[in-house]
Amino acid sequence: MSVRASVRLARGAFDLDAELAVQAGTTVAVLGPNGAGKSTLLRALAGLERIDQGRIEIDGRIVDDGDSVFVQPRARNVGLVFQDYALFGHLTVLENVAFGPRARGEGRQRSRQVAHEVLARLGIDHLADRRPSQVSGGQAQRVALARALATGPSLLLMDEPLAALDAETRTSVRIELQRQLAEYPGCAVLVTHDPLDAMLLADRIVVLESGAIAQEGTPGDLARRPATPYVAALMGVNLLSGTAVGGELALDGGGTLRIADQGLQGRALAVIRPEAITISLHEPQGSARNAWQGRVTAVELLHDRVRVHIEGRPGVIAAVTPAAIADLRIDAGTAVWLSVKAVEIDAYPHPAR
Amino acid sequence: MSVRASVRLARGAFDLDAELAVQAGTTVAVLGPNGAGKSTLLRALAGLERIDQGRIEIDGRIVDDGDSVFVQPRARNVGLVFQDYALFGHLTVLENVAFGPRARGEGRQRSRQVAHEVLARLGIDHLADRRPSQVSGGQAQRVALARALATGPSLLLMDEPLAALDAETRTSVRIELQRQLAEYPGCAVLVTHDPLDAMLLADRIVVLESGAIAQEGTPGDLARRPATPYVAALMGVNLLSGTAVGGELALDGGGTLRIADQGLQGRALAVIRPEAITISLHEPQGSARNAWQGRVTAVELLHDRVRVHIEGRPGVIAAVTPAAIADLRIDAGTAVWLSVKAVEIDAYPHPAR
Amino acid sequence: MSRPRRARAPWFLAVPGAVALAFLLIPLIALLAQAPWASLGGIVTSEAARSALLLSLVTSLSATAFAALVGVPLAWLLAREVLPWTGLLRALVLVPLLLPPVVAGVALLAALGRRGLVGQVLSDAFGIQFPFTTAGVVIAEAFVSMPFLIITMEGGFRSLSQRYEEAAATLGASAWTVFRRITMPMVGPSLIAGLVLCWARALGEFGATITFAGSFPGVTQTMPLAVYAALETDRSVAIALSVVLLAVSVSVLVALRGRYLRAQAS
Amino acid sequence: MSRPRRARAPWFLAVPGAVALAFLLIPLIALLAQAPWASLGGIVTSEAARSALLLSLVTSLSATAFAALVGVPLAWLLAREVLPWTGLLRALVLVPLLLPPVVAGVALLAALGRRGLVGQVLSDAFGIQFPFTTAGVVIAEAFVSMPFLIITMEGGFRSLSQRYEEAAATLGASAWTVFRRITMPMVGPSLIAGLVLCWARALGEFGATITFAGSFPGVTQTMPLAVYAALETDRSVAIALSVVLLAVSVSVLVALRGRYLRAQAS
Amino acid sequence: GPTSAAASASSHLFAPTASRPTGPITVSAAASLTDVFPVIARAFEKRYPGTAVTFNFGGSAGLVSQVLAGAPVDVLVTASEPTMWKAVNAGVVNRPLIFARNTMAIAMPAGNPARIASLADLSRPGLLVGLCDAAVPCGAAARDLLALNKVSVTPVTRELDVRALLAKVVSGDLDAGIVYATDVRAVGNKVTSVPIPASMNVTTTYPIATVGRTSNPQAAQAFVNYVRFSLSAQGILRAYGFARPW
Ligand SMILES: Nc1ncnc2c1ncn2[C@@H]1O[C@H](COP(=O)(O)OP(=O)(O)OP(=O)(O)O)[C@@H](O)[C@H]1O
Ligand SMILES: Nc1ncnc2c1ncn2[C@@H]1O[C@H](COP(=O)(O)OP(=O)(O)OP(=O)(O)O)[C@@H](O)[C@H]1O
Ligand SMILES: [Mg+2]
Ligand SMILES: [Mg+2]
Repeated sequence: MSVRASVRLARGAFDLDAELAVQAGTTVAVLGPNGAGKSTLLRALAGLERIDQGRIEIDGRIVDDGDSVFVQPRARNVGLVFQDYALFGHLTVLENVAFGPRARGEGRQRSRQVAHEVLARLGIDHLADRRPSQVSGGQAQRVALARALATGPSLLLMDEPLAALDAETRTSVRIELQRQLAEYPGCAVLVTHDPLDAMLLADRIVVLESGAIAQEGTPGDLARRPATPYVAALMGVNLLSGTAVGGELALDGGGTLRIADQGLQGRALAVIRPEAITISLHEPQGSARNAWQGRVTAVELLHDRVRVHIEGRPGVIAAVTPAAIADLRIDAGTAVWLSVKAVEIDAYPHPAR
Repeated sequence: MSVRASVRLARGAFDLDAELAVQAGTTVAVLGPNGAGKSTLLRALAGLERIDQGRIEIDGRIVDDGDSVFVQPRARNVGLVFQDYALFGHLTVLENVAFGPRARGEGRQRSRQVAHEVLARLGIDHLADRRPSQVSGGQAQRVALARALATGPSLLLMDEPLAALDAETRTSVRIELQRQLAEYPGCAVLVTHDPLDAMLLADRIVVLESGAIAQEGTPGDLARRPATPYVAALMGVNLLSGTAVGGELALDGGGTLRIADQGLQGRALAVIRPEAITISLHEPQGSARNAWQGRVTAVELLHDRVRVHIEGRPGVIAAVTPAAIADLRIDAGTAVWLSVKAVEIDAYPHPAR
Repeated sequence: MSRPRRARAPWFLAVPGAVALAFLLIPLIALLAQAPWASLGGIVTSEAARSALLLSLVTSLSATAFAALVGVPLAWLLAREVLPWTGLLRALVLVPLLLPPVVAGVALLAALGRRGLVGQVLSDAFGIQFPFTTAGVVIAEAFVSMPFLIITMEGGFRSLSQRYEEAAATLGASAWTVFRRITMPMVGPSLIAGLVLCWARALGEFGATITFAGSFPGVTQTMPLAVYAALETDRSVAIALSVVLLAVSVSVLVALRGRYLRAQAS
Repeated sequence: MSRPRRARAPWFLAVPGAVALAFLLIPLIALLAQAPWASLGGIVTSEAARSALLLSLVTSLSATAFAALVGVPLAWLLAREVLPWTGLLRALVLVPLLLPPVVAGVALLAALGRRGLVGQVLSDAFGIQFPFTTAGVVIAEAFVSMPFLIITMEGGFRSLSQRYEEAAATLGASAWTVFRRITMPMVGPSLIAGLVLCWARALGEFGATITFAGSFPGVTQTMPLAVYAALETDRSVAIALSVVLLAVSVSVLVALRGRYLRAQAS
Repeated sequence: GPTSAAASASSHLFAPTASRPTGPITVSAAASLTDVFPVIARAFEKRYPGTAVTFNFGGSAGLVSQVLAGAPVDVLVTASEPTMWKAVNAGVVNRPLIFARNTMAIAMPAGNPARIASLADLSRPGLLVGLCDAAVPCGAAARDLLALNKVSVTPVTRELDVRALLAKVVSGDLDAGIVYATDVRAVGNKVTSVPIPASMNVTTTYPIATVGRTSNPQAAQAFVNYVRFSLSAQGILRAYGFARPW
């Protein structure tokens, strides 16, 4: 069981051109901003959109080649979970889940039995006789998942399965989904806006920006070497671009950084973790090779650390402890000095895409 | 400028009974699970629901006393931001924002001028001529805020103003909102599901559960001494209840903890930070006074730490470094030993509510 | 302490609303005032009235059923813009709504009469004739009332999100299963609204019926035709029959409790 | 490489849909086939035809305007359930839809005739008379067509989320401002749909008009009445007039490009 | 009876007239007069310059209801005496005059495919014959006609409107229908007809009367007199197939 897709299709001015491969038992997360084409890609895999060029292969069978071959959604053996679930409001939870087996030719009794099994596995068998309108958001999400899993699909597609949930429900449903995906033997593709979902649920992340793949890899890959500002923002790190020459990086937005790698030449990117940036009120006297001035634009408290947004050359986000904030009396508008050790700056050649 | 409300109203089986006071220039966040009555409380303040008993006072004027006094919403001088913004789709952004001043009797020119000023303050004056359908989610949120601010309300009410935004937009809009609230001289009440929003945007948090106030205080108060499991879950800490006697806490769910406070007697709660729990594969030999066995049910990666969900007596969530996970090879199903120092357990008398 | 929760209407709505209510209800009251209440029992239980009422119910329900059977699919085709020239077709499909009913009858004769465009073929080849038959009444009623069903159902299909049908398709359902088990149940409110409008129009149909199907007691003389005949001779009988017709239809509407207001799908 | 994006219809919809289309269009074609195309120009430009068409347009538009003025507020009252007995009232308000139009005319005479329930007062006290006047035509048309507007608008008001009105109220708008600047613009699609249905019904109105207002050329003889009169003498003239009526209304419908299908609010 | 009506009308005719009739009048007339009355009106207007006649055509029963309800008409013309009597008895019209009669005819689709030659042929089994309902004047006349000729017919329909009956004859859906002789003439060659000998025919009468509340009694009376007594009006009526009033 595996899925390989190379998809090219146009919708008005929008052009989607992406490749995707998913191994059996693994989950790929497709991450991207609004309108990047995530849903379109998923719909092409499900057979709800036809591709213009390329080929989609599920379990070794070509289901769309952009030309003569096109397998209808009902014959593709995929399961699809919509963002707002699209549960059938006129059927009970059990009937929703039994719909797939029934539609695929199982008997009424057998279908209901399968549905009960899947519901039990997801711990919501007690909801079997309710209507979708009578279950909570988190329960509805599980019902949608149960409905998609009940037909035993080779490919499970999820379009923002957690987006409609509130913060607490989200955590518990995410854990449930994590467990289900771990047990699930087929391929799974998960579309999401939320990097946390992607990191917790997926083995690999594909970042889609305006219809094209911007980066792809494990969460660690993305955090260490983000290829675009979007990816860097998602991963919570500072990404700076510039031109490297002789251990110095002349930044595109102004300013210069000393970097450890003396050999780096030409267009380059540099990543600085917010924790690696030190904030002080006066010019720092320490060994840090880089120091510059800036002004705080916003202060964000995040459980046990504070993210400080600073404009300057370069503008960055620094993370400090709440105690530091209290000591320094930093607030929006405060003029500060920033310093970073050269070894904390990970500079690498600009990926030529 | 201040707001004092004591609200009691029934809607079918649901009963809301809560008090709220907001000082000028401060923001109170109302946090609570679905159906807790957050929106109902906000609607009562706005005058969209009448209260059955109690009294609502805005700027020293009684606007609803549950009896003869009831000031219409239009005469209350409140601004309301809905979760899905409820922007008027047939008006431009400018007309949306100018609607309030115009409705309050300003001239057409003056209203448009005010609207332009507010839009400029929020940095979205360039959107003035667009329709709401032509702006992004984050921009729509700012338009809704601008519309509510344009009439210079004494009381700003926001019902989940960030809930409809995706993760990245949310961060930037939150920062913007933080800035606006800091400048805003009136009282603000913010309803949210998200503890992060509450902590970043509000001076004080009121937790509402099934129509009643469960706890109220600063974010620190709530994190240190959560009164209910819901609050503890929100704050990401473990909350255990039991009966204390002579330095031991007999837990309601089974198991016993040694605590530092020898004098604590009777019904009590105990908070344990996830970071304070040590996980090991074998019985720990250290100085920790508490040690018990459990089984991992789920593992959650959170940027640079891992939250491990463990069932046992008691069941807890522990936070460890990713490195620890790799060393111990912990995964769902692993049997583990847990240990906590007595001094890390903050036990206190059960708040009698 | 329980204040009324009912919204209050501002005067600029209450006043014209009351005018509209009076405008619509006063003629009804005036009509009822003229009804021969003393002899009402005798009139409505007369053989003629009973057979006309029965015929009206049978034909209007048959016309509604026929309209549902073919009109609902047409509404779907229009909603999904499957046909070319959908804009024009949609307007043409409403023509029976705009046509004076007598002209609709003439058009039906021209099409389905014994020497009509299609009627000739049906008559010569199969000996099928519609005028003067109860089937003809059903056709006349269906012709004038089907547009109501179509216009309502097209709106219903349009406002149904296609995601439900897509979800069903990915679950392995055939097009027929999707339509039967998902689409139709989900546009239920629109279907009820359309059926009620369609049935109401069929029940009151007069001009097209008399022109196309004729008037023969027990075969083609429906209630409105009986009312018309009675108007020529005895107004009070006509009014009594109208009151019966109204009582039947109003009770159906009340029993439906507003479900004929097309609610939004889902 | 560009394949057609148009959806394909499964046979179980395409076949009955085609039947419905044929059923509705063939009579129309048969009618057009009988139209006297050669003399059409002369007929439609005749003084009589022009005055009937003008009268039809004036009265149907006036009736629609009146229906909008008072029917829209009534629809609001029904949608917000402000009135007691909303369920019964809503059914009663639809009665003119169910009444055979001739009976509707009788009811109007009973109410507004010179000796009618209200008409007597109007006539004696103010000298106002409606029957047999152009105003009477407007009343007859409004009476039978207003229910279409009401039923459509009630649905529109119901599906409009009240949050928009609440938002406007908190911004300081009076009830009137909210209604005028927020509510009405937002139910625009329903309003258009209701107005079109209402206008279409008023344009084709015959039975109530002839009974209540008579058929006075230039005063109360609208197009359908002229068509009916022409049927007595020269069928082909009647058909020619019907074709004109249809051409006008179909072009209006086509020009509206389906906006009369009630879209969902917002 | 017709004689007394004529006599009383004569007294009007020779009454001294104060001045010439002038101004507009409205005439409510039976639908079967839709063709002929406008022609008579034009002649009347030419004869009395300054007058203007407008019409309100409709079913006789409906016209009477309208007059009873106060319709602003000056002259009422119906297609049967019983309907006119309703108005007379209610005191809303003056004494009526019979100005024309109509006879019955058998109408067949053009070409007479069923080969009907006489009234007796209508009883042939399998024939699709339509009649008007006895509730409307043409149905009452047809009933009398069949009784007079002792022919028994089983119609497939009893139409409420002579137009609807004629439409089905024209379209060929009926093999025959009994209608007014004037109807046959109006639709021209779209139908074939078999005349019924006068001795075996029944006639319906057309009464005309001025409305009591008329605002222009002089012109209304002049119109009534013109229709009943002028040679030109009577000539026009003959041309359209109406029989003499006596
Ligand atoms: N039928 C269509 N015609 C024209 N453009 C379309 C059509 N469908 C989608 N698009 C465009 O395709 C692009 C991708 O849409 P898609 O829904 O796949 O994005 P997405 O990544 O899922 O966004 P979101 O996060 O908002 O769900 C968008 O720019 C959208 O405007
Ligand atoms: N008109 C009503 N009739 C009966 N119950 C109602 C009515 N309106 C609200 N409720 C009930 O009141 C309770 C509180 O609703 P409310 O919308 O205030 O909750 P909330 O805290 O805002 O929830 P959420 O987070 O889902 O927005 C719910 O249990 C709801 O079912
Ligand atoms: Mg999407
Ligand atoms: Mg809420």
